[in-house]
Amino acid sequence: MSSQDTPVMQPAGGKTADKVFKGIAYACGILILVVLAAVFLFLFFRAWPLIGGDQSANSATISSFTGGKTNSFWGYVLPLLFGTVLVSILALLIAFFISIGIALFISHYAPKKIATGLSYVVDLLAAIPSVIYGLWGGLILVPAIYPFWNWVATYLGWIPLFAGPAANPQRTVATVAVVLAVMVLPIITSMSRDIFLQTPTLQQEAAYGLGATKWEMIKLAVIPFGKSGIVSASMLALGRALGETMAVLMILSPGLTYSIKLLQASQNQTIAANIAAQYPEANDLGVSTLIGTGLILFLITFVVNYAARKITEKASV
Amino acid sequence: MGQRIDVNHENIYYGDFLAVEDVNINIEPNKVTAFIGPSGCGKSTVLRTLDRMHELIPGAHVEGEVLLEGKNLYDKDVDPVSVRRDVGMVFQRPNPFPTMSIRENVLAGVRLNNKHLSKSDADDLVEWALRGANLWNEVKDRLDNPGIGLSGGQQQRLCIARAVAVHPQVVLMDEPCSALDPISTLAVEDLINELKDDYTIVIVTHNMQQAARIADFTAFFNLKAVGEPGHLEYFADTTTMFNNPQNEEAERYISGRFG
Amino acid sequence: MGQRIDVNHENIYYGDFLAVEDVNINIEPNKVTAFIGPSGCGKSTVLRTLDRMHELIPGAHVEGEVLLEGKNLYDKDVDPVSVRRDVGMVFQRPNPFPTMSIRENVLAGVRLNNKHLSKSDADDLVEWALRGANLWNEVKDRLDNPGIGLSGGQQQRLCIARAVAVHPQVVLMDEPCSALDPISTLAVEDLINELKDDYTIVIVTHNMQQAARIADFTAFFNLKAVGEPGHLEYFADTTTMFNNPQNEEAERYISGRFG
Amino acid sequence: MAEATKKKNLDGAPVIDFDKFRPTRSSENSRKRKDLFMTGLIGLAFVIACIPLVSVLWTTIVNGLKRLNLNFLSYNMTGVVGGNPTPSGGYGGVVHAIIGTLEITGGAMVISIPIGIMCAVYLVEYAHGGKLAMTISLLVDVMSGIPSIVAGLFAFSMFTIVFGPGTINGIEGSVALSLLMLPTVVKSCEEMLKIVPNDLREASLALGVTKQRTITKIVLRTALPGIVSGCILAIARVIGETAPLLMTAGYISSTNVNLFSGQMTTLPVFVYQEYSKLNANCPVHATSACVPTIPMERAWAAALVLIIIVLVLNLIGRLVAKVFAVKTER
Amino acid sequence: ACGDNTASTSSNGSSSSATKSEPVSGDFQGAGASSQQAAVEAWIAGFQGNNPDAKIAYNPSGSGAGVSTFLTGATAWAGSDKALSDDEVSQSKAVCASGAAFDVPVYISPIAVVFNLKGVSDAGKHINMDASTIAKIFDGKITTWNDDAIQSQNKDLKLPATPITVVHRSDKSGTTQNFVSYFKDAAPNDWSYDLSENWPNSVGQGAKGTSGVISTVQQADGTIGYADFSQVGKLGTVAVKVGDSYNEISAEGGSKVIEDSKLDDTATGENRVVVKINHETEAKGAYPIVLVSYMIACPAYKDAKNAEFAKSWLTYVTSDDGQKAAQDAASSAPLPSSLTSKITKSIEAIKTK
Ligand SMILES: Nc1ncnc2c1ncn2[C@@H]1O[C@H](COP(=O)(O)OP(=O)(O)OP(=O)(O)O)[C@@H](O)[C@H]1O
Ligand SMILES: Nc1ncnc2c1ncn2[C@@H]1O[C@H](COP(=O)(O)OP(=O)(O)OP(=O)(O)O)[C@@H](O)[C@H]1O
Ligand SMILES: [Mg+2]
Ligand SMILES: [Mg+2]
Ligand SMILES: O=P([O-])([O-])[O-]
Repeated sequence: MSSQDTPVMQPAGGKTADKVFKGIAYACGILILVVLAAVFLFLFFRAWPLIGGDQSANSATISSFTGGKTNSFWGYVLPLLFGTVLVSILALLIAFFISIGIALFISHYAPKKIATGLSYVVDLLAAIPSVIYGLWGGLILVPAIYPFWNWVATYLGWIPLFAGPAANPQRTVATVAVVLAVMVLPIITSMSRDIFLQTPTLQQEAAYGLGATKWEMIKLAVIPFGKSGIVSASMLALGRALGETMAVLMILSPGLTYSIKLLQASQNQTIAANIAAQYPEANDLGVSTLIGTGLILFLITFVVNYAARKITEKASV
Repeated sequence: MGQRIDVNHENIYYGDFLAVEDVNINIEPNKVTAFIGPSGCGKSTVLRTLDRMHELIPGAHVEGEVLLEGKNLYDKDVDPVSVRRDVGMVFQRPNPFPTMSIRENVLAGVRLNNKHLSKSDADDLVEWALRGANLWNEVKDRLDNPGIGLSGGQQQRLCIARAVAVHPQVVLMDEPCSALDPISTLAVEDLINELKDDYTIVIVTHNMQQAARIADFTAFFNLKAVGEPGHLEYFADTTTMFNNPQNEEAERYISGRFG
Repeated sequence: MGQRIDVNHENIYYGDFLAVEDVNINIEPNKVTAFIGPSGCGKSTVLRTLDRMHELIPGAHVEGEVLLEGKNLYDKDVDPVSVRRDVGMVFQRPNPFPTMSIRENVLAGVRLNNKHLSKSDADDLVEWALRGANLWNEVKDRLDNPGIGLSGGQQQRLCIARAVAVHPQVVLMDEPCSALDPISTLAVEDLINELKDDYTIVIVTHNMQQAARIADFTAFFNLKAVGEPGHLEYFADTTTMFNNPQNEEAERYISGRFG
Repeated sequence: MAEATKKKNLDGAPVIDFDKFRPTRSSENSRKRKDLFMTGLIGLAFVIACIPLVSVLWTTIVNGLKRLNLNFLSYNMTGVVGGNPTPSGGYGGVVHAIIGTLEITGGAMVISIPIGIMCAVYLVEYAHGGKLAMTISLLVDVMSGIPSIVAGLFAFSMFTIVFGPGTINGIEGSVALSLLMLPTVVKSCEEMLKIVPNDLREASLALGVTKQRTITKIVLRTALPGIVSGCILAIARVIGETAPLLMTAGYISSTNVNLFSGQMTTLPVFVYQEYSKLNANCPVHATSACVPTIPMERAWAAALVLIIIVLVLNLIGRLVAKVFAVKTER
Repeated sequence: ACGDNTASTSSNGSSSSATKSEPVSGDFQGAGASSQQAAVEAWIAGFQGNNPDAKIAYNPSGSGAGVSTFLTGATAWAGSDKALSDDEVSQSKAVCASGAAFDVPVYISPIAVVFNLKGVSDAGKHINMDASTIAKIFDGKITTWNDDAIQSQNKDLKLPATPITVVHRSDKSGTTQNFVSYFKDAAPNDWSYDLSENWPNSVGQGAKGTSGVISTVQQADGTIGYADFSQVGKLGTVAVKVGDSYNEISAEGGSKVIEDSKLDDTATGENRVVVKINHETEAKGAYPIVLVSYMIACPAYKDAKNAEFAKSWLTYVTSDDGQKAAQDAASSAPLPSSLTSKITKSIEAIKTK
């Protein structure tokens, strides 16, 4: 065919489109920064009366929130923070090993057909709304789990965490942690499953080729490969647990202490559930106070995620 | 028709790292020029500066001149996108677009540039390119099947067809056969031999027999030590290079040959 | 010392697909046996049945016998884990464990059985294996660097060191040099030559010159057509295979050689 | 064979007594036991997890099926008084909540998916790990941990500050949800773009195709199935949000199709409100058609509808992903 | 709109004597107390019977949120479990066309003290208690069911030694405030806490919303809590000591207390009808623990339509028809006749045109 003697390097079309597209991409990248700043600023703005407003009115508001137990903002928010972290960490602890187990089960143990089905179920479960977990936790799990926790309190009560007597009904931190664990389990499972499935066959065969058993292969090839993925999955899970509202609201009997008695009622409360519980009846200043606690929650999740991300970065280098 | 390339005093960097130093080479039109040399000496790097693919790597840049028919590719007013249209490239691993059929793969270069082709023009172009790539007979009945479904050798020829379909003047190939089995390799080598009537061809290869078989000129790159920049050690026509090299390093490298 | 392997009437399946049919072959101890043949004929597949790696692919299974010094690997009472310890394997692409240091890579296999290796035992073993793999001098000063930081050829030799460190009787290699440059290839070939004093070696290669250079026996696999099962077409000592093959297909394949 | 004489490799190598490393029976057994034990443990993890998961689904299905019928799906809650049946013979329904859910999540998608995809494009295709990009991708990670209630407070604060106090409408809910979706979309798109082999970009660029067209026609096209399923996961994450919508979108018993004005009910909010009602009153003179437990029954039925919507979305997503599945090598 | 259940005009249309005015039409919004929700639903249905073109939405977002929203002018009226504060009254001047907002009681509902005790509540029996006993229980001073203080008031019951689990609201709630205000008045010595919508101590367990309290009480033996009368279901209820007798919970009992109560003269502002519940009433058959919930409206609106609507709406709600509808839907107590004239006067004061 003819070689049409095109002039060398005539300018190509599409340069403007190229520039515009690049500009949009950049703008969207920057937008992330803007949005985060906006979240902070709007919350801060609404919470401003806490700092810049009439302090005696603030004290009165907080005192009305706590039934007079405290009238300082920190006295109010710190126990909430403690409760939030306590519940989330417990949930993560419960969910972590089970999730990794299921992920391995799906990726390396179950026959392919079953594994596909299981993955699908797990993905679906990740999407079950928290309000449904709240219903289920409050109405089904609470009465069902009492005998178990009662047993724990009876025989393991010497561990301060399990100090009895177990509250009946079990609207306690322990039960909430179980529900939250169920809620975050699909997150960790599906993310680590995806990572495990991506483990290079070459690595796995290298391990098998040395005479490793299946579990040894997993330790040699799969886990090291998936480590940073697992950390970031757990981080996401922790984030979700920290901010979970409805399930906690609908199950937990709250309290404002620094107690770690997991099996007793009215010990701790989480920030998110507290906001949801107080918001409907709050007046303007009350809303500011709650938004103030929300700002703290925001900063905390920010710090946790930031730290976790740094850990992941270090691990993956 | 192929065009000539002249490289003058070219230094190639990855960020601050000088990967290849002071390359001077004249690549003749409508000939096959092979680049050989030990691993890491910069063959691929030099090749990729010939169609400005090199600068796609963040931080990478080039000093010196690369003249395509006398016009410096690295002049300010030159659009790299159009350079790449004039200088096609085929890669080590066959890389047809997985979302596209065989036919669409061949047309990709034209279509993606938003050129509208009539159905009959497109059909003609597909047939012409696939015939040119020695693939027409094998695939003519399944042009609408995905390109990824072909065998490795067929995929590589499909990539060559895709490259020639945009009518380049020069075709660069970076170890096009290293992922192929011997039979497919033969097919691709035959094809290269035929292509040089229409194009200037530059090919990187690890396989000296391959260079000996298909190249008109051979450039031997070398590097003093790992971490040092690579350089063009010796450039000659292929017969001289393999039978009577006037360069000790080249001789040593070639006589250490095997395979 | 190496052990012999006898394969009798082996059929190999991927699910319902019969990939390789009726293989009978006797692999001599302390010799290098090369598998050659066109792509897809089942070389890798057969190789992987020799240490029961094949069955790791879901649905894959084997019929027939593979006798290691007379003992059928596929007997009910045989634990595939211990088979794989006695029969080591080296893969096409080097695959050191990315999170481990060079040292830990070498020890990975041994650690499985010896949780508490004394430091001196471990040091000795690492040195022995790395020397055996011709790598000691290059890496002895940086045993604690990650194995993944080595060059391709070094990585492949590291994998060989890792395989021999568990002291297998047989070492299987699936195109161990195909991802390597010529110089690294030479180093690995030298190494194979030395290893056969201690091990029985089976190697798959695309490169007939390589087979000719290093193998004592060569098995030529073939396949009638794509989709048909592959089979062992011809098995002979290497000299016969390359100089005077008594099999037409083998002759055609080998004389179509190049490279 | 006299080893040392022949092998140059092993000159100077320590002599190893390999018998020392031979596996002993006990070590073999303990390895086998450990393997078995771990297999058991992993299986057990699975069984343990199944109990609550099955229980949740089972409870919802059994309780939900009782009131899930066409009437429930085609009426809203206007004119529903106590436990009494409506003129149509039903006990109210969720059509308004389904519409609200679809519109509000739709709004969130429209906001966050284009931004998310373009942000991922920026991170993967343009930024090349520069400082700004590192910061952005870090902040995206951080953002994915924003609690939903904070997102609700944010949207509430923003709308009340910008559009005046008391503003409550569907789009406000969409904004809250899009804040939650955005990081998920960015992250999954980023992953998907990253696994598009660089070969393909180079192949396209080498054909003289501009970067923009390479990205839209090759990279995004190749990553499409992954992006679609990523976006579906993101939707699934937000479609069940309750708390932020209570603050931002409000609650109404009639159908509101205008996303930009007036309150909107979504399914999760509906579930929660019905749960809050718990029982309806049946006056002494009421007929047997009056059902005092109707609010809880509606709550479960709506929960089931919600789960079904999520399921169908998932199915659609998977189907799309399958139909357009792109096989890239290895 | 789409999916509406067409209101049944027949049920409430029979006696439309009270409202002869022109039917109102348009979209109207209200928000506030969740306690009123069931009643409001019934009122909306009834009101639409006479005003088929009026579209009314009520968001049970909570009293606080309802009042805040009302004070921004976004809603035509607010429902609230407590009367406006002075502050709120003055803020409302900015929203109302003239004058300040006022509140009228619309919904009176007895608060039940519910319990779950094997052998007692499941046998359908009541337990008698006086204010001080209830206060002590809810303050954690009495911890078992067979405590003398309880047993002595229930001679005919054999009470078990089951420990008492108190269940209270965990969210801010008007129910809580009304409940504890009963202690403050009737057993001041046994209840030292400030009046608040939040539960003041950490005795027992908290649960979200009335529904949470009820389901918690149902879940275990030995629980006791408080909840709106309409939600009692099969749980046992405490008969409260009034004068010398123990009165079971009933709607009429609730009305009687209000009848026997005075207006709160500390509530400043025109047209306001704020009840100061007389928890120490000795009226025969009275049940002293009640929640009084208000509707808040402006005397004059910037939007004439809203004014027309508010007047007509409040008139209907406080009419006999309206109160009857609420009784059916939420088993509330009817407004006592002692209040109706004041309420009517306040509503009449809304300026239309
Ligand atoms: N993306 C990159 N970033 C930084 N350095 C690079 C990059 N690619 C190549 N180099 C370096 O540039 C030098 C030349 O590499 P190049 O790939 O051109 O060698 P080559 O001759 O093609 O080798 P091979 O035969 O293995 O393909 C090497 O030192 C290499 O490490
Ligand atoms: N995992 C697998 N599942 C199904 N079929 C497979 C699988 N691996 C290989 N096959 C099929 O088995 C046959 C033999 O393949 P094998 O990889 O053993 O050939 P080979 O001779 O090693 O080829 P090559 O030289 O390309 O490595 C081929 O038809 C191949 O398609
Ligand atoms: Mg190269
Ligand atoms: Mg193979
Ligand atoms: O109506 P409540 O304030 O008790 O929720």
